[in-house]
Amino acid sequence: MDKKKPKKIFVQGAIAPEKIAQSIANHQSKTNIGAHSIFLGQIRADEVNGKTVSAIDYSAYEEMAESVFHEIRETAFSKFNITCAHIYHSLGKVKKGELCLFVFTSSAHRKIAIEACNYFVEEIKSKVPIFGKEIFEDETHQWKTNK
Amino acid sequence: MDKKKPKKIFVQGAIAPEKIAQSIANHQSKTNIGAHSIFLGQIRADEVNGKTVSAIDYSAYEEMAESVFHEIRETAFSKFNITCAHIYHSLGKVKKGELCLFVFTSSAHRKIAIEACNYFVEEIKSKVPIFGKEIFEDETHQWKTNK
Amino acid sequence: MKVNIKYFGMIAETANRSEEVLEVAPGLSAKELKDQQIRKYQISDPDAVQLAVNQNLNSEVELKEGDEVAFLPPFAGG
Amino acid sequence: MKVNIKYFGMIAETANRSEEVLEVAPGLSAKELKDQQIRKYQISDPDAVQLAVNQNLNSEVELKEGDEVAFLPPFAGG
Repeated sequence: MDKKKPKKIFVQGAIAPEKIAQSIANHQSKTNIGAHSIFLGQIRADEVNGKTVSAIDYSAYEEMAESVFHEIRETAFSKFNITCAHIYHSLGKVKKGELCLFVFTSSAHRKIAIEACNYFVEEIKSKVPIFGKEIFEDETHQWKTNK
Repeated sequence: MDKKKPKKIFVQGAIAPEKIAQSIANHQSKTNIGAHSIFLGQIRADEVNGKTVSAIDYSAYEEMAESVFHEIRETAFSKFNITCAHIYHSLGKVKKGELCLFVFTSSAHRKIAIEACNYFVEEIKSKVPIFGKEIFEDETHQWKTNK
Repeated sequence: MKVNIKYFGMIAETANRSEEVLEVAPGLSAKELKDQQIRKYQISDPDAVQLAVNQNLNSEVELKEGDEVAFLPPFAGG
Repeated sequence: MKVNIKYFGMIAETANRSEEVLEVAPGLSAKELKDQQIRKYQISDPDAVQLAVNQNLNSEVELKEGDEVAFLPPFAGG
């Protein structure tokens, strides 16, 4: 079962658009699926006091993150009638315009896929110990905090 | 402006996963974007009275559909602070497991992108004159109705 | 006067045509045209049929020469 | 007794280390360890620092030999 398999959440560096296409294509044999919901986080070139963010360098308390993520996944599968869920988050440097988070949920029906996707995004942002160093173009940095 | 450009919604046949990857990649230069929300509709091999759906053959009142879609788009841009929105729907035959709808919204912040994506999906399902013939494996058919 | 009629999906299938040009009495309402064609082609579930006159969903209007009237079955996009 | 401490993000930067093994008094609480290390490394905004003991967010426990205590700054995933 897709549900039971332990899953790795972290990938080194940015998430490539081709990886997303590949994930989507992998679901074409699952003909009980009627809807996919995808969320992608992209690095913004935010301006802070006249300096512009050029990248975020992500780090994590990896062992805890994997275990918290596993709990989120178990809860999601018990709350929502989804057929599958795939989540990837970057570690290391991700440049502006690149993708750092990929959440992908599928279900027979659209509302379930969409709700489950939102659930994952909110839970990941609030509960998974991931840390982000916003690197400015002048190589100075500040630490990012989720609102 | 992306907003003002008249956009074609219809594509012949299934939507390829590579098209989705290409759309995502096209946004990597837009560094004011922080979040993308994507919805994909996929053809389910539903069973109806012992027969299995093998494809849906989509048709539309195209001129009206394009104009209704344009209104939905205008309303979405006035309601939600999105940077861009791309929507594609199939015409003609789309086989089970293939994609027939691709909605893609982007914003600086996740909640806006997600809400706008949901808005498009619901509006397209309820207001755009698109018709679907569910073709069974034995070549008989029935007409699909959105619930 | 002439009106251009379009049929879609299940209705086109039942009527066995996707378009026709009809000669109708001046002052005919869209609603009356709908009733007339539904009887003529024995279209089932008339309450589920929506009419678009010149691409606007509206059965309450009086038809004019050259109007485009579309008979629309339930939508099924997505 | 020995406890294994891990520092992350902004805290690791301020403390200038990502791990250390500390010899602490038996019966020390996680909360006391947090206060002690925050003073020692002059970590700013202590209210924003969460402690995970053996990967569970909890500052209320009494520490045991070999516990892994992580000092976590605000989360920033996504």
